[in-house]
Amino acid sequence: MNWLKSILLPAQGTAYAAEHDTFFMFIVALTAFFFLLITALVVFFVWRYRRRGDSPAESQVTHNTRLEIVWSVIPLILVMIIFAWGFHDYMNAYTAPGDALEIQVTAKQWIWQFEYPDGMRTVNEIHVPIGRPVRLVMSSEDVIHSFFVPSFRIKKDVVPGMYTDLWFLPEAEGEHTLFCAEYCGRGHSDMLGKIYVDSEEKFREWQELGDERTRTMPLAELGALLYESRGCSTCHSLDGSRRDGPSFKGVFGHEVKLSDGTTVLADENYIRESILEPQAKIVSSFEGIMPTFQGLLREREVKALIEFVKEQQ
Amino acid sequence: MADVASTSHPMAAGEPAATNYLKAERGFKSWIFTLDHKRIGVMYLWSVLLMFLLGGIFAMLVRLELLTPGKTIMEADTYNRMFTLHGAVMIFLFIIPAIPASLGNFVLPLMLGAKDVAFPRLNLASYWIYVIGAVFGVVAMVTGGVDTGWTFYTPYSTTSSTSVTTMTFAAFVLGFSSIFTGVNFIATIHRLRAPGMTWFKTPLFVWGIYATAIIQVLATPILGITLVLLMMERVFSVGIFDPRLGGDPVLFQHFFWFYSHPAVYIMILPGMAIISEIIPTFSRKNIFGYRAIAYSSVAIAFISFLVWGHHMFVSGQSELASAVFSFLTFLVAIPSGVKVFNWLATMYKGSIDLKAPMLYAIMFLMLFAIGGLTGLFLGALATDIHLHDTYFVVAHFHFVMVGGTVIAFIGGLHYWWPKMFGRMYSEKWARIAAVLIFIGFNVTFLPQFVLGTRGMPRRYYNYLDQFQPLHAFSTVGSWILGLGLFIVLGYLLASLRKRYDAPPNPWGGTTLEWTTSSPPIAHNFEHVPVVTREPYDHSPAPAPAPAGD
Amino acid sequence: MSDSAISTTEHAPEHPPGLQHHFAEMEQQADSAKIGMWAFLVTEVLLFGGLFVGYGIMHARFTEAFASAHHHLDRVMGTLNTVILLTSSWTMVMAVSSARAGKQKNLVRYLTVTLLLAGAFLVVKYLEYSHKFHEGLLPGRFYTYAGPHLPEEFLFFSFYFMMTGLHGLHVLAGMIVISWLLRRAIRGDFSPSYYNPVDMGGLYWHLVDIIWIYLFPLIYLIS
Amino acid sequence: MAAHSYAEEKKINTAVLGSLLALTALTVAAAGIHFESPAVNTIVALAIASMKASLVALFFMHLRYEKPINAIIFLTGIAMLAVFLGLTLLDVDYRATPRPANLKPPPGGFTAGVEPAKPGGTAPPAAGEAAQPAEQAPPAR
Repeated sequence: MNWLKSILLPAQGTAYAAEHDTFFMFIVALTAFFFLLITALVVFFVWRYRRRGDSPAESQVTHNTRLEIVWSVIPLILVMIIFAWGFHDYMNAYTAPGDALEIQVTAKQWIWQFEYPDGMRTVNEIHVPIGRPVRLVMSSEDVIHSFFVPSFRIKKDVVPGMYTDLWFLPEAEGEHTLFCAEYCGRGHSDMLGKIYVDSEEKFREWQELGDERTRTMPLAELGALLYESRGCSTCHSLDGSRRDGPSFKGVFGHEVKLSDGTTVLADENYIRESILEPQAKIVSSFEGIMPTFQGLLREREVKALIEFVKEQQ
Repeated sequence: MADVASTSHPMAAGEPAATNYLKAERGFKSWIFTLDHKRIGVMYLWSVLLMFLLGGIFAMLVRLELLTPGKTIMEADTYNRMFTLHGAVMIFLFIIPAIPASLGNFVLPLMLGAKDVAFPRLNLASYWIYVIGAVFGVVAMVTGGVDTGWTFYTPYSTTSSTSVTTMTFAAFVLGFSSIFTGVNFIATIHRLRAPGMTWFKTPLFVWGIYATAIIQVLATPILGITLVLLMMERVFSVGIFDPRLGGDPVLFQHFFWFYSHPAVYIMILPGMAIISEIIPTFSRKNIFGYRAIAYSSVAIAFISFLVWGHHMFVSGQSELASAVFSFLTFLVAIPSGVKVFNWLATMYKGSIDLKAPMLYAIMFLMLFAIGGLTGLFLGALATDIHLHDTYFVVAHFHFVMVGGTVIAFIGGLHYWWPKMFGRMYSEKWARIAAVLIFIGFNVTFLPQFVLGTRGMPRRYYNYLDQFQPLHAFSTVGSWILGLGLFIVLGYLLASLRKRYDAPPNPWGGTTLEWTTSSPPIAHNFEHVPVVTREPYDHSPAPAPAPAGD
Repeated sequence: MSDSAISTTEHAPEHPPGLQHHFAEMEQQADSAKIGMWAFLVTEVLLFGGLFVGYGIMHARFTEAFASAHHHLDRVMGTLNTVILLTSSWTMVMAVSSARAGKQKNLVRYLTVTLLLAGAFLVVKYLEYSHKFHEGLLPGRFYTYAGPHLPEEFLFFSFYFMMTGLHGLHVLAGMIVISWLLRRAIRGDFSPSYYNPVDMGGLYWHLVDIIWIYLFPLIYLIS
Repeated sequence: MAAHSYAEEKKINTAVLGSLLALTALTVAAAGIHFESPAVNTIVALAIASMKASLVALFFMHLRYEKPINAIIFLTGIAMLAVFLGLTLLDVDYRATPRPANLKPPPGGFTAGVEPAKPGGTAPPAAGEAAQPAEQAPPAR
């Protein structure tokens, strides 16, 4: 059965995922049995009782109470088993333990923003220590999104105006993909995130210095990575085409007309200010909907983004 | 053979004595102002098939776009409009009116031995309101389309700048068309049965349509008020669904699914009703467990109102409500299972003739079995957490709606085609098309189960590369399915060019509609039939009862 | 379903007026009309029911805002309207009884009084609405009331206008139906053997009254 | 109704109208009394309204004298409404009520004075406790 489980289901990231998969395979077995039973009966009857010439039916029996009771009661018992088992696992999935690492999740049109208890913020990615339960307290700022991590088998809608919570106990180190599962507009399919499960020391190291992969990376390359992972790509294009925000193409070093009519030279300070206080200077014919990245980006990451924008000629 | 007290004088095949309903009146006005349930059924049929074509085009475009991750032929905004319009057109304009309004309108009075439905004018009003709703739908499509998904979830639907209000109004208008059909059929079945036809002597198609009419009458008004509230929210910001104003988006989901889950039973019950007609006729055997199937239909109709919360297990709904809804959802699975087993038992020891309608009935049994059984995954709380809003759900409801209702609709169309248009279709082409449809359907939707379990969310314009092979497989399947459906349309239309060559009873059916000519005369029966036997009594007919008892 | 032997000849001896071709006899037509009407009335009950459920939930959520908002409503006008509708229900059922008893003059008189009462109801409604428009107590984004108010009071007026507005539309539709009945009654279409339309009009009107019976306490009288 | 003559019908209908008006007076009076919780007021009002509605349905709409199918249809409609309200409350009463705690105002939208960041908005259900959420201040943004 494991080969079928590996085909049907993604890798298991948590103990709950294993529990869920056992339940899942139980229903697969049940479904396969009943489907094969029905198909076998249909094929056999069609072949065995095919009409030869103008032959009448062999019997006109119209009901058999015992048989009808059997094929009502047995399915009822089976579905009640499925209900009870499903309810038991559901309570495990949705009742968080007390001592969990609590992370605030805010979903907004097309990016995930996370905030750790110590105030550190990240966008579209989180690092969690292995073996310690994590509890996500989620809310949305605009429409309904849904926090879905297939390898943890967990999903819950992120509803505006309301807090919903979700928890998981990571047990497999590595990278797990986060999807948005509730349709939320143009960027619904781009609203992906990453959950990195690290060992205890790697997690502490990450908390101080940030991702070691990015520390050694040249600034412009890191900027390109951040352009994607921090969600800049959903509003700023690189090819000059207009989206919610102005395109980066050919911006650096040129005059920019602002909404209040004045024009300003797009130098490093302007780019930095636009990242950290976007409402200060808004390009004309655009709305001031860009969120501030103050506290969301380390100093090195801001420099990297500036270098990246500089390269977009 | 229903024992018709005074047998109408024998008619030579193909030469109906009195003029049939198609030739009774001529000209365009005789169609658009007709009160004849048969003509209204035919008008509904062509309109519904046109909408099926339109919805199918949207489906093919969606599948074409998903051939490769990222942009294949359209942008994200266009894709969002395509899958929304595919959903809205297929559900509101095709599958809800399809069987009850076209085949149901045509066949129900014939089966009951009545001259017409209870309220012919209301029947015509229902058709024209459907057309008005369809026009508003097309207007919404042309003025920028809708990108909210056919479910119109707030707050996205209240803040989307696309023409959501027009499409909402179209669905609101279509609701009335559905209510009028439901009201009409309830009154017809209660009061217009032929003398001697007690409730348990009515064919099972009548029971299925009766259960559907109950749901149409009881559920559609809540859709009406939901759409009115949505329009009020968009235009006046009344604040019931908008969280910024104290409203509750999850409350909209309650309002919406209270209609939309019973609506899926409006779709499947007529499909089951047709299968309950086809299998006894082509097994030349009395139906097994008539009362079980009749009671199941009505039981499904009422339990279907208790289960809507299984669409909202992960929506932030309270755990208590989710548990109660999950329990009730499993209760509604039992009557469907009972029906499938009863159909199988009907085929046991029958004399099965694999004509086209029976082919589609067999396909229905297998595909609906998969559709129903995969519902177990989505009804159970724990597995629904993983599978909700993934392609598993897409595959599940396409197996039930296309594999179930559409296949049954095509089967019913073949079964009553000779009765409706007086011509036989080409059996050879019907078999080819059936095989193509079966292969195409499975190739399209079986991979989507695996896509779903592996975690591919639905309504995704751009997806990860690991899902690409299965999507490509599914897209190719959609081409085969499309081809099969076009072939069906082809040979059915071709059959209309032939002269009347269908005998009154081409399949040896035992229900009343086979006792009148094909196509039937304007007021259905020469003499009011008096029913004395069971609806599916295939036992050799006893000596004819003395005339005029 | 009457099992009386149905003469199979096409032309029944005397063909009562108003009997449609596809019915065997008047009782069958009246019965199916009644079933159809009651099915339609159920859809009206559920249409308003949806609004009542929405109102109930929002009321439970913002009890104090709804309580303070409803003081702007005039209980006297509400009670007056209730009395008007109940009386119009009475005149309507008397009209149906008159039609059944063949009392042509009474039928016309009762229908006229029902029509006038319905008009009176709408006039009272108009007065209430103009008072609200004047003070800016309007639904949703049009709520511009200057006086002291809790932030969520506009929700109450959203529901007030939706529920009483939809009910008002139904009263208007009722007036159209009754005036159509009045015209046919004056023309003498109805007789003890054929008074179906009056019966159906009566059922519809009574339902409009039942909806107001629930609407009045829930909106005007909450404490 | 054929059993009753016109005069009898008039007597019955007038009696029904009288009791309807009396019940109206009763419900207006009942609204004046302040029971211990507003819920009781609503229940009393609904009970009186239901009495009036059933009077109208039974006598004015002839449900009492006609074939039971009509009454069955009417009661089924009311039953479905009760199911809709009942199961929806099963969710709404056992879940945190949405508060616009951290919502940015709609673009150029109308907020009706409902300030977005209202302190004391209901916080998430505390860990392990499924039912009524504790009233904690939302975490500092």
